[in-house]
This record gives sequence, C-alpha cells and structure tokens, in this order.
Amino acid sequence: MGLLDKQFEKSNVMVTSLDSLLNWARLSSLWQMQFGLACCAIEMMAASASNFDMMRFGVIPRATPRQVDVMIVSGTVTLKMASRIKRLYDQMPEPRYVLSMGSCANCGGPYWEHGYHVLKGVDRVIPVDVYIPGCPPRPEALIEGLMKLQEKVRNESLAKKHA
Amino acid sequence: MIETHHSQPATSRGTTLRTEEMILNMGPQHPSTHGVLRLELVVDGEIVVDVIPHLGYLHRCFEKHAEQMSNYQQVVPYVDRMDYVSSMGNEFAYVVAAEKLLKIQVPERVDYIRVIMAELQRIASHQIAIGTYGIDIGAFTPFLFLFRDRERILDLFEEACGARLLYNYFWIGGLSHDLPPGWVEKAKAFCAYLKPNIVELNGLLTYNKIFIERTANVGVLPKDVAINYACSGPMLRASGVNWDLRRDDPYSVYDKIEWDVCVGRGEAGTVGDCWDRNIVRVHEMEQSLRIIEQALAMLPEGNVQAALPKRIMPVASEAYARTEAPRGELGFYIISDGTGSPYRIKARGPSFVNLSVITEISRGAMIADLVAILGSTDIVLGEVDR
Amino acid sequence: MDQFLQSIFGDTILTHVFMSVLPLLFLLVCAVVTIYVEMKMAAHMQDRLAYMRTGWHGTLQPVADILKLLQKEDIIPASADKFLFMLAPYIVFVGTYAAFAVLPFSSSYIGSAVDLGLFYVIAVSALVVVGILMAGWASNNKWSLFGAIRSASQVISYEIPAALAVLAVVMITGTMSMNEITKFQEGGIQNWLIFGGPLPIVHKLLLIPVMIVLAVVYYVCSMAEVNRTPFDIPEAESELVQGYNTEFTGMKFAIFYLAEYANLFLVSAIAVVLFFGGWSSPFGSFMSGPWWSLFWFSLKGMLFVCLNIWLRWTLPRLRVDQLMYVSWKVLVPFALVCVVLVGAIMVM
Amino acid sequence: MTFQEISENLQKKFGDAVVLVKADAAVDPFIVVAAQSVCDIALHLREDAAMQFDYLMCLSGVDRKGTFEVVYHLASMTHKHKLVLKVSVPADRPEVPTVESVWKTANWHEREAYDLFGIIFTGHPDLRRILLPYDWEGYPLRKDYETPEFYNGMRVPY
Repeated sequence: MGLLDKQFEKSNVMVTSLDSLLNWARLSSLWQMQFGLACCAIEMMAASASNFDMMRFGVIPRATPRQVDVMIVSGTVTLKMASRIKRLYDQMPEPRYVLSMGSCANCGGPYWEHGYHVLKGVDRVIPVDVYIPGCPPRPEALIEGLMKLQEKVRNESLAKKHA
Repeated sequence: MIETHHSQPATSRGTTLRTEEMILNMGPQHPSTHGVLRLELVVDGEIVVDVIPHLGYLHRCFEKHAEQMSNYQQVVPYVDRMDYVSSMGNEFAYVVAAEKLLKIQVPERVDYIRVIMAELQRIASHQIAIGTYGIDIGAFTPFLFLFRDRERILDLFEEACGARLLYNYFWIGGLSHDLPPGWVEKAKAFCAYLKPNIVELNGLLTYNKIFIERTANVGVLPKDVAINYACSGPMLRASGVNWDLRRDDPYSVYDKIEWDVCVGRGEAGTVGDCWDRNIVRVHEMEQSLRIIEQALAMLPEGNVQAALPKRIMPVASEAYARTEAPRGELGFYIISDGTGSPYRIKARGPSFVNLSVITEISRGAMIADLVAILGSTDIVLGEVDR
Repeated sequence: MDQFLQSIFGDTILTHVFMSVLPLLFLLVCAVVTIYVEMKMAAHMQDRLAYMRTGWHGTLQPVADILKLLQKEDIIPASADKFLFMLAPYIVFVGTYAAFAVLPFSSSYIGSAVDLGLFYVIAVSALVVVGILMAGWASNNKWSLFGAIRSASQVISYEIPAALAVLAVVMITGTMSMNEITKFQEGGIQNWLIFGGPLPIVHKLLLIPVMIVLAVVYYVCSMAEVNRTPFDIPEAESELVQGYNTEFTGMKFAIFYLAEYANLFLVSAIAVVLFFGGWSSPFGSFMSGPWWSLFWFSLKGMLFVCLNIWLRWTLPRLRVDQLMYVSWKVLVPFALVCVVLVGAIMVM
Repeated sequence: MTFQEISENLQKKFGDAVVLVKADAAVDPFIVVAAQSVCDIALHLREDAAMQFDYLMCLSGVDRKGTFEVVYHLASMTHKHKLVLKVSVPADRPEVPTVESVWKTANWHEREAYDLFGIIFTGHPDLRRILLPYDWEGYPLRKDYETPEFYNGMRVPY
C-alpha cells in the first residue's frame, strides 16, 4: 500500500484518474528482489532469462531490498532463514508485494510432514499477495502469478474503502 | 598484472600503524552467494583476512525424510531436490547405490539412457555454473546466452519425462518412461547446435582478457590440499589431479564409452586457479557432447521397466556408491534394516565438501577475488545444506 | 538565444530562469531516453525484448519507473546520518546539472558561455564524487561504504588522465570555452580534432595518431568516471550489492538513477566536444544551423552512449587494483606522452 | 590391496583395537575399530605406502538405537581401493576422537554428525552446529527425536 493509499475520504474523478495513472506506474514497474532460496530460484532465473524474459513486464531484478517492489519467495523457507526473510521484507519500502513461488513457500511442499527445520509456508512470517502453485512452478506459471499481482495492483485506490 | 596474494594479511605486517579489521556479513541474501550461504568476512580494507562460512539456511532435512519414507522409491523426489541444478545426476547416484544394495542388474537400454540424461544434465548444470560465474565477474550477457541454450536441454528432458527441473525419471531398476519417438534425433540435433555455441562462449567469456585477469592466479587450490579436503569434480581436476569416477571407479556403461578427462593445466596462470576451474567445466561440456553422441549411436532396444522390482525389500545391509555428478563425487550411503523403509541414508554432496575448502583458499584475497573464488567452486546450497 | 529570450521576456529574472531550466529539461530527457536505450539495447544483444507492455515497445517504461519510485516510501535507516543521507542525492544531481550548464547544445544555445568551460566541467563533475562519498558514509552500511571509497579512489585516479587529454585539446585550440572549441572544429568532418583539426596538413598528419590515442584515453576515463562496466566497481552488483546507493529508496534513488544516466550523456557529450566537432555538422555548412546543430550534438552524444552500453553488456568487471593499474600505469603515461607530443607539434 | 590384506595389516599393527572384521557382509565388507584408537588407525591407513587412503569420501553418523556408529568411507587415489571403517560408541557417552588432523575434510562432516546426532568429536578444533541454528535444541536424526512445537515463536509442525 502506498503512502497516499486510503487517504482520501471519497472517490471522485480526480482520484480515480490519478489512481489509474499511479497504479499503471506501479504495476508496470514491479522491480523484483534478486534473491533465490532453492529450486524455484532456478526457474525464476529461467523466467528472467532470454526465453521467458520477465523484463517485458517491467520486472527488473535489484539486489537491495530498499529498491524493490515485489519479493518473490522462491523456494523452501527454513526456520533459520525465516527471520532473515522477515527482515528483508521489513527493509522493503511500501508499497510492497510478496509472491510466494512454489509449494514450499506456500505450505511447506514436500517437506510439510517431516521437515523439522522447514517453515510450513512463508505466510507464517510475512503477508503474501499471490501464491503460485507448483514444484517448481514453470516460468509461465510465475509470469501468470505476476499478472495476477498486476491485476491486484490495478484495483488499488487512493480512496478509503467503504464497507 | 599486480599480484594480490599476500601470504600474510596486511595487518600483521605493520607494527607502527595498525588499522582496524572490519567484520563484514555477506549473505544469506547477497547477489553472489548463489543462494542462501552466509559468509562472515574479516576484512582489512579490501583484503579478506578470514572467512567463516555459516550454512544451513536451506537445511531441508533430506536425511530425515529419507528415513521416514515407506519405501526406497519414494526417496527419489527428495533426491531430486538436493542439487536442484542437476537432478538427473542426483537420481543417478541414488539409483546406483540402491541397485548396489538390492543387487539389481538393469537392462542395457536403461543404462545408456541414464548416461545420456546424466550427461545432458551435466551440460545444463555447467551452463548455469559458467553463466552465474560470468555474473560474479561482472559479465551478464554470457549468462543469458547459456540459459537460452539450456532451455533446449530442458525441452529434451520435458519431452522424455514431463518435467523441466525435477524429474523423478530414474527409478530403482529402470526408468519412469521410455524415450518418446523422435527423441534421439532431437538429441543429435541438439549436440550439433551446441558445439558452435561453446566456441562463441569461449570468445565472449573464457578467453576475454579481463576475465583472465580476474580469474587467473586467484584462489589457487594446490593438489595435496584438494585431496586432503576431499574436493571432487571440476574443483579437483582443475588442481591437476587426473581423477574422474566415470573412468576410475566406473559405474553404468561409462567403461564402454570413450572420452577424455579434462584436467587443469594452468594455461592462464597457476594450476588450480579459478580460471582452470572454469575451463575444466567448459571442456567437460564438450566431452559430454562426445559421450552423448556415442551413447545415442550405441543405444540398444529393450524394455526400460523390465528390471523394476515388484517389492523393494533389501536384506539388512549397507552400501555406499559414488558417482561423478556435475559438481563432483556424489555418494549415497544407504543402510537397510531389512524392512521396506530405509534405516538411514546419508548423502555425501560434492558442494558441501568443496565449500569447506573456501576458507583455506581465500585468505589474503580481495573481496572481488572472494566472489570469484566462491563462484568457481560452483556450489548449490540445496546440496550443501540438504 | 540570450537576445531572443530577452526580446520576449525583457531583461527580467524570467529570462535567466528559462535559460537555466533548459539544461535541466535536456538532462531529464537525456536520462530517460538513455535508460530506455540501455535496457532495449542490452536486451537485443541478449536475445530478449525487454520492455514491451508500456506504450509502443515499452517506450513509456522509464516514465513508469520514475512515477513508481515517486510513490515509494522514503526510508532513512535508523542509524544513518540523516542530514548527509538526505543531502547526498541532491549533491550528485547538482554536480551533474551544473555541468550541463556549460554544454554547447547548439550553435545558438549554451546555458552559460563560460570562458573556462572545460575547467568548470572538470571541477563541478568532481562534486558527484562528494555526493557519492556522502551517500556511502551516511548510509551506515558497510557495503555502501566500500562502494563510496572505491568510487572516490577511482574518480581521483581517472580524472588525471582525463584532464591530461583535455589539456592536449586546450593546447591545440588555445581556449577553454566549450563553444570556442566547437567553433574551432567547424567546417566538416576533416576539421574535427580527432582528425587533427583545421591545421596545416603536416601538423594534421602528425596529430591524427596522437589525437586518436587521446580520444581513447579520454573515453576510457569517462567510462570510469560514470562507474560503468568494466569500471563499475563502486556499485559492482555481485560484490557490493548496489554499492553506495544500497540504502536509498524511492525518490532519492530515482535521483541517483537519473543522475547516473545524465552523467553518462555528459561525459559522452564532452568527448564529442573535445574530439568530434561538438554540434558542428560533419558536412561543413550542409545541414547546419541551430536546430541541425542540436540534432548533431544529440546524435553524436547518443552514439557514444550506445558505444558505452555495448561495452558494458559485453565486458566483465575489473578488480580494484587492476583498475588502479590501468589508470596509473597505462593511461597516465600514454596521456603524458601525448601531451608532450602535442606540444612539440604545435611548436613546430 | 584386498580387504583381506588390509584387515590383516590392521590386526597385526593394532591388535585388540580392531574389534570386528566383517568380510562376509551382504554388500560392502567393513572393519569395526575401537573408538579411542581411531585417529592412530586413520593416520596409519593414510601413511602406509601399501594402503595410502588419502581420500575420505564420507563420514556418517548412524543411530543404532543404544549405540552410535561413525562410519568412515575411505578411498585411495593411488591404489584405487576402498575401505569402510566403523566406530561404535554407547549412546550415553557418544565420544569419538576427531580425525580432522588426518583428513581436513572430516572437519565439516564431523560437525554435521555432531549437529544431527550429538556425537562429540573430542579434539575437534571447532565443534559447533553446522546446519541447524546455533540455538537449536536436540539432535534431529536420533531415532527418538521429537520435533519441537515452536522454534523462536514460529510453529514448526504443519
């Protein structure tokens, strides 16, 4: 959520057109955190490489959490790593989004039962926007997840939500 | 260019003007730690005085899972996920160990297909290794060129078993599927496609003047240290040790195929430097193509599932088998207690062992060199931490 | 241009404001175009497409990027030196912007026709390093500090050969005004300083090899000054995460980002002025005039930017000590010898 | 050298320290030696010109319910022969001398065995946990290990 998000009482023409401009900027420039955890990271690399080229959608990998918009949790989160992921998430500036890539990050995946050192789902430490199933998800699936996230961003508004 | 290897860290030389050492934390999230490795560096300016690796950020309890499975076949998917860059290589090692335990002789067609797959996987794995190494040194473009070629291999795998990355293709006593019609021709076409691209890669990266300056004479791993630390694979061979398990401890049908073991010769600098480790991988890709071409030509007919055991129930015994995975000696130590479920499986991952030498070879190097050294060891954290 | 504006606005403050905003406008457009060109060019070198979704072939992508960065939360790390941290991006930007003031964009427009234009550019662009050093120090991040220190040492070493190359040009033209240097080279491609300038034929033939060496020296130095591969060690991604700008978010980072690309154009533009005839047309009086000269200036500048991009996406990165080696043991001696040679030729 | 010759050599040199020679094992034959002399035996195996076991392939801990085993898989690069060496210690006092001074590679392997089984390698220069966090409790690969409910406030079971 951006700084201005939900700051306006009522929605009007100004707000909605500003909304669509700002949302367009946000969704077409989702810079991604360049870090991989496990197997899914290889598919994430493949998705950024020539054949799938996520940069078509404006996704650029950045090395520092300070300059990214979306964190792709690509792989198994262990208990040792969980606190680091939390910290990385905290270092990201708002508006920030999290893509949970692959079964391990979603729910523990194949390690759900006996993985004494595996966190059963990254959503236990940070909020997740989009879950991508698969072990590992194909690059196409990652791009699909990214477009779902873009859809989500497109519907954000500066106006307060009225129940 | 300038020699940067000081046998002594700079701080211990001066007595009058003492500078303070800085502790620098590299990782677990750092662009060049190839995953979630954490290195604690003690640095004196740009010079690395000490490296303390902290592992385990991807410890996924492989050995526990292996014990908890209700039969030996169920371990294969977990084996896949150990070294996720070379799943076929892992499966190969595991099924060789399990077949040794169960005393199963697989049909010849299975062996040849396994060799073809393992060598394709070796190429794919080395492509990632060299590509990410290029990124470590600062060249981004070779990485994308290599990934483009790697997709061709993944297409071949996908056609054979339906998965891009983690295959579950090798079963104990056979394979999950036979090769689909037309696959052999596609594999041959791929071999022809890749050869000129390796030449292009050499022009772009391997023999680039800056690349040589950055990697030659850096992180020299002497022969005896390499053996004492039980390094294996390209890491060991680059140090001038002529040792390849495919030849020296043959398994499957490697003894029927002709190829050369690539050894580091110190062309650009000292034997066992980072450049040697890289060039060994490049040459191994060429040799793997040779193996694939021979195996494709010799591929016999047969039923790939003929030797699949009905029930996997070994007698109480134990077996250790090792194979030459892309990163080196991958061994599985399987203990059976006579039931259908494994009593204990220990995986000896080459990355784990190769990484242990990093402290030894990076003292006195610069931070940029450390990145080069770490990249040249080509670790996969899934296998280091298991 | 001055007179033209004065005829519209009179001799008011407005004239001066307008005159000073023009370089800013040019800078922003340059930066945005350069960002786009870099990404697209890199992508096409790598069998990719890059930006495709924002406008035609993603032409609006830099706009989206900047607009997005504007919306980001502004984080100042708790342990950072807040004042320096906030100031650093602006210092970097001011350094770049101030240097744009003396660039002769066209035969009839120059932000400020200072007599000591070249001297001024060298002095002012050193301000960028101060900003970078401040950024690295203030972040209280060890990686940033490394980046900042590397950057400072790098720029200090590379300004020397660059200044020597500039000195040689000044010796030939006898002026430090960038506009005068360009005017010196007017009259077609054969009069460009890389081809010896409008001098007698013997001098010219002797000068050509020297000038080519000097141009190469200057260009290599300029790549180092803007921290581009193979000299990108201050922000070496695989070593120092993002170098000095690791801790900067949102708009502060956007300013660094814009300044970096504006700087890239700046050093290319100076190379154009020094060796490639500035805004003068390569065909003598054909296709010349204020608008044509603006076109030639931008075109030549962008060509050198593209050359830079090409090198960046092809070459690996040097190590710190090798970088110093290249500067002090290769470029400085070459530049010194060239300066002496130029002096000898001019005395002849 | 064959397994027979190696075991005879060891028995001659170390006598009672060689506890068991299992030449008729189903797959790999192995030798069990006494824990306190494992380092000397290891050094002898490496240094003896006829054996030269210069390569420690693998070092594994095994929980045999009541005793712990440490298994050394050795190979020689010059003679191309292999050997399986075992040490068995009681579960209430799992202490094995380190072979780190003989093969450097044992350093991390032993740390791993300590981490996952709690086997203490006496004389080890740096016996810390390697894979699990330093504040982890228990040794997960022991057969009687219970997965904790929480670690640092994070729920461990699914």
